[in-house]
Parts: sequence; C-alpha cells; structure tokens
Amino acid sequence: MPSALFVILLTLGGAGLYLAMPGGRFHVGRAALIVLLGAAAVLVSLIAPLAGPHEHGLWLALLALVAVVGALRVITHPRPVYSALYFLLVIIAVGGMLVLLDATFLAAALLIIYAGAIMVTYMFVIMLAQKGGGPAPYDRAAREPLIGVATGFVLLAALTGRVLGAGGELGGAPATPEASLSNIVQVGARLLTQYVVGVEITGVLLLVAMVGAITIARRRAVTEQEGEFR
Amino acid sequence: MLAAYLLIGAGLFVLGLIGFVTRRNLIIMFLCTELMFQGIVLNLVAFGRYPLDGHPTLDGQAFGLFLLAVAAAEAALALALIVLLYRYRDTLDPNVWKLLKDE
Amino acid sequence: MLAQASTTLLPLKLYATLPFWPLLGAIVVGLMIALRARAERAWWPIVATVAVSALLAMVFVFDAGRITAHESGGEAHATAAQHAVGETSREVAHAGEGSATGGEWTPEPARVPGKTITLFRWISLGERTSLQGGQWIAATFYFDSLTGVMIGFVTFVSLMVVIYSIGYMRDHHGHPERGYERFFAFLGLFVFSMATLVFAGNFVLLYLGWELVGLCSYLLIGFYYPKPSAAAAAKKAFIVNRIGDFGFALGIFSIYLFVKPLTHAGENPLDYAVVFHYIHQLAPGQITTIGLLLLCGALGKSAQFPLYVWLPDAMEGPSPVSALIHAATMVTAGVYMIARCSPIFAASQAVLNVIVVLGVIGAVMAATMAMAQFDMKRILAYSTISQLAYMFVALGCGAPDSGIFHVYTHAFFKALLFLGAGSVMHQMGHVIDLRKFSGLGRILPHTRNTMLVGCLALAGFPLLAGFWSKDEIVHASFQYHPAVGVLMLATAAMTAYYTFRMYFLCFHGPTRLPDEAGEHPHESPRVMTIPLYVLAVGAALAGYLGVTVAGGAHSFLGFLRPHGLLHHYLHGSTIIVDENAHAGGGLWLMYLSALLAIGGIAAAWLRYGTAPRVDPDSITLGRLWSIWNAKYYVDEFYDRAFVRPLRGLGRLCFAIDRNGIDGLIWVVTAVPRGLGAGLRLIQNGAMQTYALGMAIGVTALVLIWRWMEAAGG
Amino acid sequence: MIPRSDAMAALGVNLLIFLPLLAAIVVWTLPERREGLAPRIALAVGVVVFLVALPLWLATSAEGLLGQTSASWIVVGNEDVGGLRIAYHVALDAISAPLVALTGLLVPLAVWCSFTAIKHRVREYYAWILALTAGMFGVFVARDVLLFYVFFEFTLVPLYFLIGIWGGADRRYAANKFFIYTFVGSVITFAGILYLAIRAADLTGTSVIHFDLRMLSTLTGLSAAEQSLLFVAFFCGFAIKVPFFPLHTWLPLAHTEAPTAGSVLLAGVLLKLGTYGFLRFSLPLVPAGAVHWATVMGWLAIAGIVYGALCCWVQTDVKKLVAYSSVSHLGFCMLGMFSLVPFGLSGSVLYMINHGISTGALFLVVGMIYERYHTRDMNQLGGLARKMPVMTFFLVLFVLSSIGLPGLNGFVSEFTVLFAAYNSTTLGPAYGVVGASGILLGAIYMLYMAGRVLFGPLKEPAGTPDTSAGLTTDLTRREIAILVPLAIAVVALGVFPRVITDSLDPALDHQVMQRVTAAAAAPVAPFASATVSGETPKHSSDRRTTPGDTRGDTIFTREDSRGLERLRGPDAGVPELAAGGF
Repeated sequence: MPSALFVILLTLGGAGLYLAMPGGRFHVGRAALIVLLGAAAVLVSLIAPLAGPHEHGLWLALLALVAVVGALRVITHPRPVYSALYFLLVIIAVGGMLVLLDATFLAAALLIIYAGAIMVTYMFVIMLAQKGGGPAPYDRAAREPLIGVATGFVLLAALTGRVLGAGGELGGAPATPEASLSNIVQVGARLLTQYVVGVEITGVLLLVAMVGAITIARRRAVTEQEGEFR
Repeated sequence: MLAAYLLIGAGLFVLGLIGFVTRRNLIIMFLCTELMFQGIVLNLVAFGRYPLDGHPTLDGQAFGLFLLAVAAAEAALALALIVLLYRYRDTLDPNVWKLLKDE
Repeated sequence: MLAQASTTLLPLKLYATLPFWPLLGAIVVGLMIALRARAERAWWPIVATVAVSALLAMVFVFDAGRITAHESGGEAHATAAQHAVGETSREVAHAGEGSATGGEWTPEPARVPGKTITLFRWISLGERTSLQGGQWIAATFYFDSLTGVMIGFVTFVSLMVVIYSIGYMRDHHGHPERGYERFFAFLGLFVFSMATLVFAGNFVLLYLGWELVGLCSYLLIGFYYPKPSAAAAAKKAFIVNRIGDFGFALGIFSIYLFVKPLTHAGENPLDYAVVFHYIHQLAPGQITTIGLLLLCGALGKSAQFPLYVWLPDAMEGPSPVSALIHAATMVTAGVYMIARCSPIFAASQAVLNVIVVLGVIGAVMAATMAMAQFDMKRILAYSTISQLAYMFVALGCGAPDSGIFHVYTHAFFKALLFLGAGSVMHQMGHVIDLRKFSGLGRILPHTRNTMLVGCLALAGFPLLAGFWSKDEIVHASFQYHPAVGVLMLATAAMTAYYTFRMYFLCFHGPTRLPDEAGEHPHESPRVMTIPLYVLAVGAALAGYLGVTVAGGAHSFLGFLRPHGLLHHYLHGSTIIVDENAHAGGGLWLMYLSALLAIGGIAAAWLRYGTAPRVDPDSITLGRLWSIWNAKYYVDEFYDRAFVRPLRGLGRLCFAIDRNGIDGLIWVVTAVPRGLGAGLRLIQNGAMQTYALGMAIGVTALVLIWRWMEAAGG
Repeated sequence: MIPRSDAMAALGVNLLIFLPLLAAIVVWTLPERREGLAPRIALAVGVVVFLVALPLWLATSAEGLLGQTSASWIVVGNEDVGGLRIAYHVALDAISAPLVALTGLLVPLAVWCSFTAIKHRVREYYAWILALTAGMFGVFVARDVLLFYVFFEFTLVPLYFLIGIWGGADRRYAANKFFIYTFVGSVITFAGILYLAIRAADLTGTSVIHFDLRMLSTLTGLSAAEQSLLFVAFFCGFAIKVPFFPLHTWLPLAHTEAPTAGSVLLAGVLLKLGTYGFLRFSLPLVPAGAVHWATVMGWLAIAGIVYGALCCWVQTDVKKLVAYSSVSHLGFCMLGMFSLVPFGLSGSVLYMINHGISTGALFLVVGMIYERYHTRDMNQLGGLARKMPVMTFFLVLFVLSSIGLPGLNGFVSEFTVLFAAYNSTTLGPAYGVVGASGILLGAIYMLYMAGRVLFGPLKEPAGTPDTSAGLTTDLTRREIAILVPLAIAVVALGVFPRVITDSLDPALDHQVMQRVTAAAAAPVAPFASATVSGETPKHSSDRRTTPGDTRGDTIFTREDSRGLERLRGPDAGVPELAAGGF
C-alpha cells in the first residue's frame, strides 16, 4: 500500500469535504460532492483488499462506502431531516459490518435501538424545531470549516498512517471465529457474569436518564427579557 | 482484516468530530456524536473479533452494548435539553449560548 | 566585729520581701478597683505596705553596712590602687585560664562587698548543657551598703509622699479626685519597681526595675490623660527613656559578650559580682564600650544632657509624683547605676571624662534655663536636672560616694520643694505660674516655712544638707580640673539665685491670687503639712550623716569636717578612683561656696524681693533670657532633627511598601495575568470552540505519540 | 488531667485534630432553626481542645514523643518495586507542645469574641473556624513532612473564606491576595520537600520514598549546595507565611480585612506556622543551608524589624498598625532563630508564643473597639480611657507586653532574642544593635497608638458607641472573660517563662542545635556517604562517584575556620548556677 497515495487521497477528501460544507466561502455544492465521492470510492476500494477473504472484502467495501458516504452527507447536508436519514444509512451499514464481524446480536440491537428508538426521537425533535421557509440560517453556513476539517483530517492521517504502518502486524493471522462465538447466549452470559455490575449500573443510568429527560422537558422556559412563562 | 475495520472506524469517528465542530445545529451536532459512537463500536467489536493475541473474545461486543445503552440515555437527555434550549431562544444555534464566557 | 557581722539583725530573706509589700498593696488596690470598692479608702493598703517596707529598710540599713564591712574584709581594696593591681592580675588570670580548661581549676568565688541571694530562676539562656541546669538569668538581689543607702531614703521619702498624697489627691471639700485609687495603685507599683531596681543583683533584673519605674513614670505623668499635654508628656518621657534604655540594653549585651569568655562554670556573666570580678581582665576598649552604653541608660533615666528633655514636661503629672519619681528617687537611678557599676566606670578614664563633660554641660544649661522659667514645677525640674548633673560630675570625677551623698540629701530637699510647690498648686486651684500669684507666705505659712528650708538646702546655704554634699562635689571637680570646678561653683551661685527667685516670687510681695484659687484659700490639711515638716527636718539635718564633728584647723567653722558616717558606710561598695577627691584641705572652697550661695540669695532678694510683676532679668539679659526661656530651642531642634525625619522615613517605608514592594509583586503577577488575558480571548463561551480546541489537542497528542514512537524506534 | 498513659495522650493528640473537624461538619449541617447552637458548640469544642491541649503540653518532657500515632495514609507501590508512603503520623514533642497550647488557648477566645460580631451565615462561620482549628493543630503535631504540608496548606482554605465572607470592605481582594501569595510560596516548598524525600530515599537506600520527620532530620550526606538550594525552597513557603520582609505585603491587608477572630488566629497561630516551619524543617533538615544563609536571614530580619516599625508609625488604622507590628515582631523571631545560638532558638520559640498572646490580645481589643465605634481610624477616635477604663487597662497591658516591658512576657523573648543576636558569632553585635532599635521604635509606635486612642480629649464618631448588640459602653463581662486569660498569660510568662523553656531548651538542643552545630563544625563533604543514625548505608557506595561539588566546598571552607568556636560554647559542662540562700 503506497502511503503517498493515501496522503493524496486524504488531502483530496479533506479538500472536497471542506468545499462541500454548507455555507463555506468556496461552497461549490455538487461538484465537490462528486470529487468527494470519487475519493471515498477509491479509498474504500483500496481498503477492501485488506479485508481478507474475497466475498467478505467485497461486502465490506460496499458497506464501508455506504457508511462513509452516509457520514459525509450527515455532516454536509443543510437540512437536518436529511442528515438524520443519512445517519440511518450509516447505522444500517455499520450493522452490516457488525454482522461481518460475527456480532449478530449487537447488529440487531444496534438497528433496533438506533433505527427504531433513537432516530425516531431525533426525527420528532427535528420536526418540533422545524420552521417553514427552507433551511435555517445556522444550517446554511458551517462554523470554522477550514480549521475543523483540517484538524480532523490531520488526525485521520495520523491514525491511518499508524494503522497502515502496522498493517502486517494487525492484518496478519486472522483468527478463525469459533462456531458458537456469536451466540446470543454467550453474550448474555458474559453480560450477566463478568459485567453484571456494569449492567446494573447501566440500568440505573437509563432510569436516571429517563427521569431526567422527563423533568427537563417538563420545565417551563422563562424568557429572559420579560420573565414570563411561555 | 482488523486494519480495514479500524480505518473505517477512524473515518466515521473523524467525520463525526468534524461535524460536531463545524455544524451549527444542535441536533446535527448530537447526530455527529452518534456518528463517533458508531466508529467506536466498530473498533471495539473488530478488536474483539480479531484480537492481537489471537483469542477472540466477547468483551468488544459487551462494551458495544453498554455503549448503546449510554447512547440511548444520552440521546434522551440531550434531546430533552435541546428542546428546552429551543424553547428559550427559538433557535438551535449553539453559538447563542455563551454563558461560559467570563464577562 | 567581723565575727558578729556574719549574723544580721533580720534574715536576708525577710529583707528580700521588702519590694513586694508595696506590690501587694498595689494588687489590693487593684482588686478594690475591680470590685468597685469606695475610692475613699484606697490609700490605706499603700500607706500600710510602704510603711512596712520603710520599717524594713530602716533595719536593713544597719545590716547592709555590716554585710559590706564583713564581705569587703579588712583589706581596703576598692581603691584606685587596685586598679593598678588589676593590670598585673589580668595576666595571672589569663595564665590561670589555661589550666582552667584542664578542669582542675576551682573557681575562686568572686569577692565583692555584698551578698547575693537568688529568688528564683527567671530567664533561661538555654546553653548547650541546659539538661544539667544551664545558664540562667535569675532574679537575684544584691545587698551591700550602697543598696542600704538607696533603699533607706527611697522608702522613707516614698512613705512621706504617699502620706502627703492622701490629702493632695482630694479637692477642697475632701472628696477624692477621679482616679484616686488608681493613683495609689501606681504609687505602690512604683515603690515596688524602685526597690527592685535598687535591690537587683544582676543587670537584667536591674533593667527590669529600670523599665518598670519608667512605666510608673509614664502612667503617673499621664495621670491626667484627658489633657493632651499630659498624654504627650507621658509618651515623651517613656520614649526618651527608651532611647537611653536602648543603649543600656546594648550595654548589658556587651557585658555578656565580653565577660562570658572569661567566666568559669557556675558563674553568671550578668551578675554584678561576676562582672565586677572580671572587669579588669577586659581590654580597655571593651570596658569603654560597656561604660558608654551603660551611661546611655543613665542619661535617659537621670534626665541628663542630651536626653533631659522629658523631665520638664513630666511636670504634667501630679505634684507628689514629681516629688517622688521625678526628683527624689527614679531620676537618681542613673546615678545609682553608675555608682553601682563604679568598678566598670573606674576602669575607663575615657568614660569618666565623658560623664564629667556631659555633667558640666547639663548643670550649666539646666541652671540657666531654670533662671528664666515661671512655672514653679518646671524651675524645680530644671533644678533637678542641674543637681543630677552635679551628681554625674561627682561620678565622673571618681567620687561616687560624694555623688550618692548628694543623691541622698537631694532626695529630701527636692521632694520637700516639690511637695511644697504641690501644696501651693493645690491651694491655687492648680495654677503654678509664678506670674499669677505672689505673697502667699501669709496664706500658706507652713508651706512657706518648709519651702524656705528646702530652698536654703538647695541653694547650698551653709550647714544645711545641700551645702555638704554639694561642697564635696565641687571639691572633687576642682581636683579633676579647675575649669570644671569653676563651672560648678558658678552653677552653685546660679542655683541659689534661681531658687530664691522662685521663692520670693511665690511667697513675698503683695498678695495676689489667681481666679482659680477660689474665695478663701487656706493652708493645706495636716496630712500634707506633716510630711513637709518631716522632710524639712531631713533637708536641714540629713547632711550631717556625711560630716564628722571634729575640731581642728581643717574644720568648717571650726568643728565640722567633710566625710562622715555615710562615707565610711559606703566604703567598699563603691570604687573611688581619686582618693585625693576626698583628701583634706580645700577649706577655702567651703567658705567660697558658702559665700556664693549667700551671694546668690542676696542677689535674688535685690531683684525679686518684692515679687515684681515684670521679670527684671528679662529686661537686663534681653536676648539671652529669651533663649533661656525658650529652653535653648532644644525641643524644637530634636523635633526637626530626629522626630520629623524619622517619621518621614516611616512615610517613605510605607510608600515603598504600598508601591515598591507591592508593585514588584504586581509585576511578578503581571506575567500570568497577561498570559491569562491573552488566553481569555479563546474562552469565548461557544461550546464548539472548546470542542475544536479539544480536537486539536487530541490530534496534537496523537501526533506527539506517533513522533515519539518513530523516534523511540 | 495530665494524661497518664501514652494511649490517653494519643487519644488527646488525635482528638485535637478530629474533634474540631467533626464539630465543623456538625455545625455546618445544623438546621436553620438551630442556628443559635452553632456558636455554643464551637465554644464548647474550643474549651475542650484547650482542656486537652493544656495537659498535653504540661505532660511533654524534654525528650521523646507524646501520644504518637502512626498509620499509613497514602501508599503507592511496595518495598520491591519502590514507591511512596505518606503516613498519618502525629505526636507531640517539647517543641510543638507550647504552640499547641497556644493554639488551644486562642481558639476558644477567638470563637467567643465572635458571638456578637458575626451576624450572618453563622453556621458556616463557626464551621470554618473549627476546620481552621483542626488544621492548625494538625500542622503542629504532624511528624510526617508531607502530612505537615497538607495541614499547612489546609489552613489556607478556612481562612480564605473567613476573610472573604466575613471580612471588611475590601475582603475579596484581601482574601485572594492572601491565598495566592501564600500558596505560590508553599508550592515551591512542596517541591523542596519532594526533592528532599527522594534524595533521602536515595541516600538511605530505601526503595519506598517516605517523609518521616525523624528520618529526615537525622539524614546526612546532602551536599552543601543541595542544602542551600533546599533552604531557599523552604524559605519561599515559610518566609511568606511568617511573613518575612520583604514578602510581607499580604499581611497588613489580610489582617485589616479579616474578622477579629480571623486576625487573632492569623496573628496568633498561623504566622507561627512559618517560623515553626523554619525551626522544624529548615534548620534540622538542611542545617548547612541554614548556616550558609544565616547572615542573609539576619539582614532581612533586622530590615524587617526596623521597616515594619517605621511603617507602623504612619498608620492611621489601628488594626493595620498592629498588623505591621507583626512584621516587625516576627523579624525579632527570625533574628533569634538565625543567630544560631541555643538561647536564640529558645527565645525565638518564646517569641512565637508571646507574640501570639499579646498580638492576639491586641487584635481582640481592637475588635472590641471596632464593634462599638465601627471605625478603627485613629483620627476619629480618642480619649477612650475615660469612657472605657476596663478596656484601657487591657489595651495598655497588652501594648506594654508588646513593646517588651520587663516583667511581662514580651520582654523575656525580645531580650533573649536580641541577646542571642548580639552574642551570636554568626550574626554579631551589629545585628543586635539594629535589632535593638526595634525596642525603641516599638515603644514609639505603640505608645503613639495608645496615646491617640486612649488618652487626650474624648473623640468618637457620631452615633457611637453602638451598644445595640448586647454591648455596653465599656467591656462586657464576656469580653473581660475573654481578655483575662490572656492577661494572666502575659504576666505569668513574663515572670515565669520557665514553664515553657524547661522542657523546650533541651529539646531544641537535641533536635535542632546539634544538627546546626554539626553542620557548621564539620562541613558536609560532597562525597559524604549516607548514614541515618545507626543504619548502615545499603548501596550508597555506588552513588559516591560524582566528583566533589566545588560550590559546596567553597561555602564551607569559609565557615570551617570559625565553625567550631562559633557554635560550640566555650565551656562544655556548666553545672548549676551558684544559688544563694533563698
């Protein structure tokens, strides 16, 4: 894997993302998106061979492409509703990858919780905060896109470089999954033995979150100017 | 094998990070944190599946489950807060809230 | 006699209780104040306890003489001759020290003509061997004949003054003044302090008494504290005294510093006995240092030039206080101390010279200033300074016994004069300005009579107490240097002149009264006049303790000779440098000084006999008189030269404190402050900025990690 | 009540720390309607700690520790892999006992004097005072240097709030300045402590770093250069706390703004933490450093004496005057300490006690005046003696004690200290002379203050004295009862200072003086192998390879020639002073 190519691709991707951010001074919309998509596709196709067995790699490449593109659109789309829908796409792709990783129970849980529960809430809130007349002004312009994108891609480059630099070490000797590894029973047993305290605490956390969400949402806002209830 | 997942995880994480920093919509920002969670879940599970010592474990998946629970809790609270904030100022722009600034 | 002398009339421990009786009295009065008992009766604990002390003191006088006679043995060693011997003995002592380190040397008890008794150990000097007892400053009393003389007249005069105060501190209707009980408590405290000062057996205890009498002086000068002048005078007295004490303390430190290396195990280098024993082994420079520093203290306490300025102001206090503290007893502490330390002073001619010079300046200056005052008590105050200067001259001329003789006679007649002035003041409604009244002789006959005796004694009228002691000093000063002698004689004449100027202005001439005196001023009650008469007898006859009745060619008027009982009594406890000062002869001097005294009185009679309303001297002397009247502008000079610059320095320090040092600290803090101000800009309150910062930080960390990984291999 | 067994003593020592701490929590959590209980609980605790501290002090002997309690507090690692051990190790010895007694005396009085002065946030106030009490006791009883440091820093917090909440008009600034000033200094001290402990572990060959005071104060083998740098590090924290000229500028402000009880405890006890630190740590732990810097310390001390006194004289605020007088007085304290003679050290400790008593008392009296007149400005007050004779008695007494009148406590320490400086070969007469000018200047400014406030014609601001809050024109019985113990102490310690020095002197001798003497007499060789009293060094030999530190050498060759004579008295065994027949 020629790392120079990676650097070029990452730079290209970064530049594309920067251009694709909403409201940037050099916002060029679709053209940038196409550049970006191209870069992502090449990137993913470069990654795919890393993923071992043939059809496994193919699936992975496809899912990765979906995930990355979805993620890109989540952060570049000016309309929150679309962002949320793209996020759903990401979730589905990640779920697929989890299946590839033999974590079927987790994949199911992810889809059920995110797609079923969390995203519904999100959509609900998005709709609640929706106003007529196109995207809100704050959605039309990104904040500090240059620094943000640059920082992110430098970090990405650093991480990627590390992973690829140790490619042989990491990628070598893929462990064969044991037949029963993805067994939901085993996960459950693990959770209720080794991590039982964590499970309990998580339960409490969820309870607290629920109570907290209720109390917060029930609170009446007081406008600062008049001090009246709304 | 592992490397591919790590790279995808890193990509998701970094994209989430960029989104969190640059987008000016509270809801999208929280979506971006969820994006970062996805990258992390992917990492955790991949490490469990392809461990460096060659013995796959379920710990990655267990952690992933915890992460899901935390994400759910966080989403509930965060969205409640967002609703509240929106009621106060009629906007989702986080830059309206600068109470941390020492004036 | 020696054999019997070892036993005393009363046990020494009993004498050691002497100072504490008045303290007990003061505490009783203090309790009376705390319990709000009637002020009327506040006098009795003090009178009773001071009386006990006085009685003890009378007995002690006899015992102290025996102790000294016994301890000093047959050898008349305390002379200048021994000073010469000291030179050779120094070498011997040093030779002895060499073997001392070997541990075979047994300390020879320091031979001094007195007995030291230890009350308790006071201050630890925490030496290295403190586990075994170490070095201590103990509360020790030292009894010898000098102590005897001092304690004798101190307690006696105190008793008289305390009795006088019973009446003085009341108004015309016999109601006690405000603070009556406080006054007596302070008097009791004073007698305790003075007795401690006299009894002290080491320098630190001496310092304790020294400061405590200063405190009492402070409290009593400021007795009428709502008066700003009284409060200021009290403060001035204390502070000027502290200047002296500063030197005195350094003197004590120096004694320890120099004497300590010479001492042996078990000897405390601050005890009189030890210091006097080793003093001759010190280098001349060291002795001079010690002497000058101690002298500093004496100058302050005894109000000598240049530290005399507090005494005239101290007259703001009630008259009994002026009589007791600022004339008879406390101010003589300096003289007492120098006499006490005569072994030190005798060893350094340089210090003696300084004492003489300062004494002469003080005597002449004070006498001239006294000639141009109108405040009766201030005249007496200047006269006190002048008389104390006489005593200093005596000390400086190497005749401490003459100095002590004068202290002793002076106590009687000066106390008498102050009490008399107090009596006048009491009846004149606290007016003491000589211009405001005259011819009081008819109204206050007893006061007039006793004052006359006092004035005569002060003037040095022949056959009265002052004559004998003053003559001795003049004699000694002529032995020292004729010029000093002449100045002393001139001062004597001036003394006679101003004393009688005061007397005539007050008691002679037409009767004039100030408004404050009320309708019918009358003679003071008996409780006041009886002490006056007692003191008058003392003023007349006290001198005869220092004179021998003996006929012959060298006798005054044919039957009186200088040097009597007192000198024999004191012999041994003070070191007389110049034996010639006491040699016979000098009879012409006695006649001359008698003549000068009478001449002075006569001159005063001529000019002031009719108590003229305008001071004739102010016309004749003109400018000179104004300078005298303005006290040579010394107060103003001190104010400009010392007080104001020092206060300015204080202001400067405070300004430095606020601006300089704090400013410097501000500069130091400005660095983080500026840094913070810069970083504050980043803290814009927007959450995403912080998130971005975090992202940058994480990125930087990862990059650093990767870089380190690459570098580390 | 003198503790008979060591178990009882240990109980007492721990009680001193934990009882106030517990009480602080109780007071803090009192319900609002029970607010009135807060002062009473605090006072009761104050009285109890006094009743515990006093017998403990009386029970201390010259040697040995009283009520020793030791437990591991923070332990990291073990003997094999190395690590760190901070112990909760407390005990009382003859040096700390008088200071503990002083604290025990001042705490109940400080609490009691707040009864009328504090009217808002009452529970919090007493809780902080009690917490401060625990901290102060902790400092004095700690036998682990890091524990000491923890308590040392801990005392800042309560006082910060006491000044910042209940202080005067400028309280916030004062509190911040006080906190930051003292904190910055002590952080450097902390670094010094860590360095010392690490080096000590190195030198003794123990793998676990620990901070035991006894071990550190018997340590040998630190090079002279190290010691002198460590001294500077210690100096930073302690000197600011003292406060030592020229690092004193926080003090006048803090004092002026603090509530009365805060001032009393600040002047009475907290300033002593600095001097105690010098005595306990700088001298025995780095004796060579102390010897090296002694003259500089002497210079600063006398500069502080004169400078503080001069500053006092131009103040118009009575409290500020007393505050500046502390600068001057603690200059005396330091002068005595760095005279490096036995009685200088003992005088210095006495000075700590006496300054605590008399300055604490002065602050109390000033506070009482302030409560009535709501001003401390000398231009607005005057002639109070006629209206308040009882107050006058006490103020004059404490003023006299403060200016060192013989027979009162101030004299004993002041005299001893000056005596020591004058006779010290380290410092010498010149220091004594300049220092002694302090007794003159002291009289000037103190009498100036007394003269203006007490004497002269009566002058008081309109509408005063304010007798609304249960006060009378003159002192109330409560206030008299507060001052009487101090007055008794003033006289008792003036006449009989031996109650302190008898056990103190030998202890100072053993724990401090001998270390310093040894350092001055036998200069620390830079190669010196490490020995800790009796222990043989385990692997110090491999550490000796570093060549001699030339700087350390030069420091001590200069001292060497005079060293022995200067610190070892001329006579080795002095039996008791010949006593007469009384």
